Amino acid sequence: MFDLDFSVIPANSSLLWEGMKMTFLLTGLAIVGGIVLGTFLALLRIAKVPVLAQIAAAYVNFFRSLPLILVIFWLFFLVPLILGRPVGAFSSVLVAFIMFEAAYYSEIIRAGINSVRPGQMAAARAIGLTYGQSMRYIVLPQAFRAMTPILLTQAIILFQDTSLVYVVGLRDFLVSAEIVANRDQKLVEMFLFVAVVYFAFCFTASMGVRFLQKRLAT
Amino acid sequence: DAGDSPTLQRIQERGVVSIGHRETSIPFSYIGENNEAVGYSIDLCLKIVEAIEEQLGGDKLEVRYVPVTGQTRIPLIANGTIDMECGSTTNNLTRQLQVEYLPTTFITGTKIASKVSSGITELEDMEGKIIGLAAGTTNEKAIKAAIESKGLDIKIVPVKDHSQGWLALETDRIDAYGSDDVLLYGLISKASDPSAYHVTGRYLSFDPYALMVQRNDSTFERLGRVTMAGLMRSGEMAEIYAKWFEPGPTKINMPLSDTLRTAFEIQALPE
Amino acid sequence: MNYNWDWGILFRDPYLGWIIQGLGWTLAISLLAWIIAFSLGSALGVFRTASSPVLRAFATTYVEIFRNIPLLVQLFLWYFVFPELLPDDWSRWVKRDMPFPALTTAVVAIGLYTASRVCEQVRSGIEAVGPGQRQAGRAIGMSEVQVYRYILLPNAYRIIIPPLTSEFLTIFKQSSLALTIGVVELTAMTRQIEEYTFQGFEAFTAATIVYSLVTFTVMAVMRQVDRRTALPGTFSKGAA
Amino acid sequence: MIEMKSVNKWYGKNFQVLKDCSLSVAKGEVIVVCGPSGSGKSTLIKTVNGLEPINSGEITVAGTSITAKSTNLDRMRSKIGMVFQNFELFPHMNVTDNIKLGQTKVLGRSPAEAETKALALLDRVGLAEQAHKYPSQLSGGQQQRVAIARGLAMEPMAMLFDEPTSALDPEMINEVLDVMVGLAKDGMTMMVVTHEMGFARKVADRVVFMDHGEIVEDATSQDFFGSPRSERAQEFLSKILNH
Amino acid sequence: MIEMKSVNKWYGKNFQVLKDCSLSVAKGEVIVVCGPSGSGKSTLIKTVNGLEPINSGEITVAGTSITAKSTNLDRMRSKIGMVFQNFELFPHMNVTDNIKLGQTKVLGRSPAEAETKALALLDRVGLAEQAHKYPSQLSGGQQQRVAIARGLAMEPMAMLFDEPTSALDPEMINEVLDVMVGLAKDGMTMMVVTHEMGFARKVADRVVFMDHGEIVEDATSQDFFGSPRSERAQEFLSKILNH
Ligand SMILES: Nc1ncnc2c1ncn2[C@@H]1O[C@H](COP(=O)(O)OP(=O)(O)OP(=O)(O)O)[C@@H](O)[C@H]1O
Ligand SMILES: Nc1ncnc2c1ncn2[C@@H]1O[C@H](COP(=O)(O)OP(=O)(O)OP(=O)(O)O)[C@@H](O)[C@H]1O
Ligand SMILES: [Mg+2]
Ligand SMILES: [Mg+2]
Repeated sequence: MFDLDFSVIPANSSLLWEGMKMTFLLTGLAIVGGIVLGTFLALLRIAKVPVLAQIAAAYVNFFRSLPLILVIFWLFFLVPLILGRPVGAFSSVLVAFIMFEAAYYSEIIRAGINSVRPGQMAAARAIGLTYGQSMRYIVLPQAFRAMTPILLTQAIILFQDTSLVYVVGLRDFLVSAEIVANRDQKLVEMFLFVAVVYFAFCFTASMGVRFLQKRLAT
Repeated sequence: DAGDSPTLQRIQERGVVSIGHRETSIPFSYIGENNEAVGYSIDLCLKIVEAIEEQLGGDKLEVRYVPVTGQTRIPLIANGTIDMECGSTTNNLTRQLQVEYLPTTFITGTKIASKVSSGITELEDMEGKIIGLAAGTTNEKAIKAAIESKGLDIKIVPVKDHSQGWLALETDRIDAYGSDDVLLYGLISKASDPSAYHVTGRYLSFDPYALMVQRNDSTFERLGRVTMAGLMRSGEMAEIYAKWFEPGPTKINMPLSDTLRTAFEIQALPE
Repeated sequence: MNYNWDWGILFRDPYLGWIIQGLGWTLAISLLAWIIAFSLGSALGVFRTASSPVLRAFATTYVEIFRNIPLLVQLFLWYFVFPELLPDDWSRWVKRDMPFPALTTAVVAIGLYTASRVCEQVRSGIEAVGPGQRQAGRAIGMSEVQVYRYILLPNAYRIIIPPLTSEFLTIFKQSSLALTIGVVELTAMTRQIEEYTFQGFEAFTAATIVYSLVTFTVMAVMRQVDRRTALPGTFSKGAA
Repeated sequence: MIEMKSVNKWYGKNFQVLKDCSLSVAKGEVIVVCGPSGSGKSTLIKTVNGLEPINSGEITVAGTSITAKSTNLDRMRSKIGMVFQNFELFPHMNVTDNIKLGQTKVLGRSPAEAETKALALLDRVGLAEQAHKYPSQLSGGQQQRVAIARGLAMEPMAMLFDEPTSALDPEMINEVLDVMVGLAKDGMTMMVVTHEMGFARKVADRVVFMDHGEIVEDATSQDFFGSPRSERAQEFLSKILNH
Repeated sequence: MIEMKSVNKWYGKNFQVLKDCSLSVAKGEVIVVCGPSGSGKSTLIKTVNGLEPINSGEITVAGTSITAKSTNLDRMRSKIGMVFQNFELFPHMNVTDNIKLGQTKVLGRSPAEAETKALALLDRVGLAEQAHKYPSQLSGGQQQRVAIARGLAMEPMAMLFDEPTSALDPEMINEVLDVMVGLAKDGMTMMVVTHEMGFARKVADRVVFMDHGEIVEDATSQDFFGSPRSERAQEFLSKILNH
């Protein structure tokens, strides 16, 4: 058994807190960006815009076929080359997360749009709303409502996935914890701590999801 | 002035020097108590930064620290995100296809660490036992070669990094852990009971550490060499060494070895 | 960019062999973990929808614990912490004598983690089949077990082929985390190539291509499965 | 055959779906249950074979208590056929297999025997030619007739119907009602939730009217459609017969 | 008011849903369309406001072609009300907002003006008190009446109904039919797909019978329910009137 010494946690609280802020910032921005881009991709596919729909489908399948870590890696090295100047790890990682998550979000949103009965679109068109208005006022609000639980579940996955930013040297919560763990040889303590913290956050969120699900069901 | 050096031109343009550092290479390059990069290699790099400032006309340059990993250090040097890598990278010929190395700043070699109680002192004592090696390191290459050439029956367990290797040793998953001796001393110094472990045996390989800079930039490379030679000549090198190793803030105690002293003397080229 | 490209490295000895070997380990982890995830996840999915409150609570607790801790952390805990909680003999066996300790741990850890996600898919599939089917089965006198066996599960699996495919692909991609406890699978192999040769871009390109190829193959196969298993007169959903 | 005594059932704490319902159906009798939407008709009929548990009261079918703990409910259910509003055929099996499943898995008949029986029943409901189709390839009326055959295959003592025609297109209602009329004529004990008053008039021995979980009226078919009856039933009848 | 000339429509290459359908509805006329399931009734009625595009033929409403490319279809649709089988109220908006949406977004009325109109219409369909409820809190019959009010809010030249009562519980059918009868009496031009023959008898000027995508019969209501008519229509009527 181990002699556990949890004093490393308060001793390194500022580093860990910085990491936690990074985790939340990345998760938040990636969710917003991913949903915006994902909705756009989903709409291209639903509306069957010729060629664009196929490009959107190819995009989604491509990104879903890659491990996130490789996407982060590639964008980190390629974005500066494409732009011809360094963009900083944070920006490149954010772009990677948004592009990657958008592929997943677009599938969720597409399913959400499809779950809205076609009659709703017909009814909206029948009172003279344009296709765009019908999407905006009728179909999308319902799709998002139906999809909220799954969108949140995906957000929890994303929250856990942010630790992959270690490949580009960013420090999220998990990476910070590993730095502390390695520096002070306190691996067991830190991993237990990380497990508890993630569990607390994710469990709270998933309770929230369930609460929402119940509310939305009525 | 920057002359024909792309690195210097880049630095001049932005007024920023980017230093690539490791996060847990103790005591060469790691995140210190105040959450900033510190270490022996970092101090050396800061000397080079001073030389760059002088070369470019004396204006103070901003130093930007970019964390790197084993996977990112080469691509980041190649695409110019960092101007030099200040870590604990072994200089070898294959790697010289991708980067240029400045003079050797430290010499270590592969050894094994084990529990004192295990009675292991050399690789040959490990017949039928298990050794842990960090995947992809030069130590792994060296020990595998030694095992093969002697025809030993030793099981190899790959580990992700040194701290996990050490944890595997502490929990008896492995009987010995092989790595650069300096890292092994560092690991022992952090153990809950340092007296229970020892580093033993002969060197199974020699690993000279050096700072890395971009290829095809002889002007900048020369600036680095001149700086390092100057440090060695003036004895400043030994002082910086003492600051980190005799014993350093990380409790490592490794007085300057004769081999390294000789290396400093040889590399202290005259003006 | 100041980089010495050498694509030949990927086809040179021993590196080509490493990539193939790495892919082999990756597939082995994925498939073995999938067997655990699928069977345990299915059982848990049944529990979550069963009439017994005890079974439901058990499955719910399992899901909440396993999916709310990052896999990376779980792997570490299984590998380094779990054996220390066992009696000495067992601990020693788990750490040293059991075949392929790291691989086995990775398979179990990834399998148990993914089971929590498979469980949720199976549950949603069963719920999608609808309460009417359950009642119809009970009404002709079948027991609860028979209703699951002959009616709910065969229909639920058909419905969830696409999301299950995604889960399998997630396992395939997440198997790379096994490298954190020293399993030298595909990603670890490419890193090793990079450490030995410093030809990182080539190595990562190889990994990217191999991962995509496998994924696209699985997607294509599953689309066929989905089509084959689709019931006459209904539409298949198109895998993944 | 079916006896319900003071049956009470709550959903949650505050909502009582069934209020002190008592009812008895003799062997060979056909009972129609009607009433406004949400009045508890489906719940009532599902308590008869234990698909919905009750909170108090007693239900016996052919002398066996449905509510006693010692009763093997699965066994009992196999002796009571049930037909649902939405057919609930098993979508992954063809028509014959739908009818065979209960016979082989519950009654333990051999596949061959079950097949013979299935084909005979399909013939009886006029669907001999659809034996190898899947439910989704049939019209609603055909599906409901298969569902009836599936129930009959278990050789039940009684059949329960929960709005068997309300999910059907108007042209298909009669083909299902015709099968049910045939069953009634053959002496099957039946309890039918339906709004088809033509059917009730033609074959029901008694009509039970429910409202807000109560059995408001339980009368012979003649009496029910004749003059004296409760206000609520009157109002309901006027609504559904008016057009 | 509504003119259809030789309308043809295919789904895919092989399946023709509408076969050379011609029909005209005069201003103020009420037309009932009936026929077996799958005969193309819904498709036919949806072509009138362009919800279903056609392959050949011509459709004009109040002199404006629906099929011409130059027509602003959205504009035209706002002038033709439509009521669906499943109500299709917007579930995320309350009843008033459902009725206001088209008025504000399409007709550009001010929210206050739209609100006044909405409340007036709710009053007309007998639902003044439900103005702030959400669709899911209403019974089917109430929802369908809101849907009618939503259509009327656009002050349409004509109203299309696609089986407006077939998803309703029997007791609620009349409350919807009553509203529709009121509309007809007020002189609204209406095209109604329905199987409610009582309604057809009472208010339809003409009855159109479809089968397999063809308009088999187009007769005055008296003639249709009187003696001479096609065999197919006869058979259909016997099926749906028999019980
Ligand atoms: N599982 C449940 N939980 C809570 N309330 C329920 C549940 N099932 C039914 N109810 C409620 O019980 C009441 C009676 O339901 P039931 O289905 O028996 O009515 P019904 O007379 O069959 O109506 P319908 O004609 O619409 O089928 C309704 O108000 C319904 O909302
Ligand atoms: N989008 C579509 N693609 C292919 N076939 C379709 C489509 N929509 C409808 N059909 C087919 O066209 C035929 C006519 O459909 P329609 O909905 O117009 O019939 P209907 O007379 O309204 O029937 P019901 O009484 O069942 O509503 C049916 O056979 C239907 O299966
Ligand atoms: Mg009911
Ligand atoms: Mg229709």
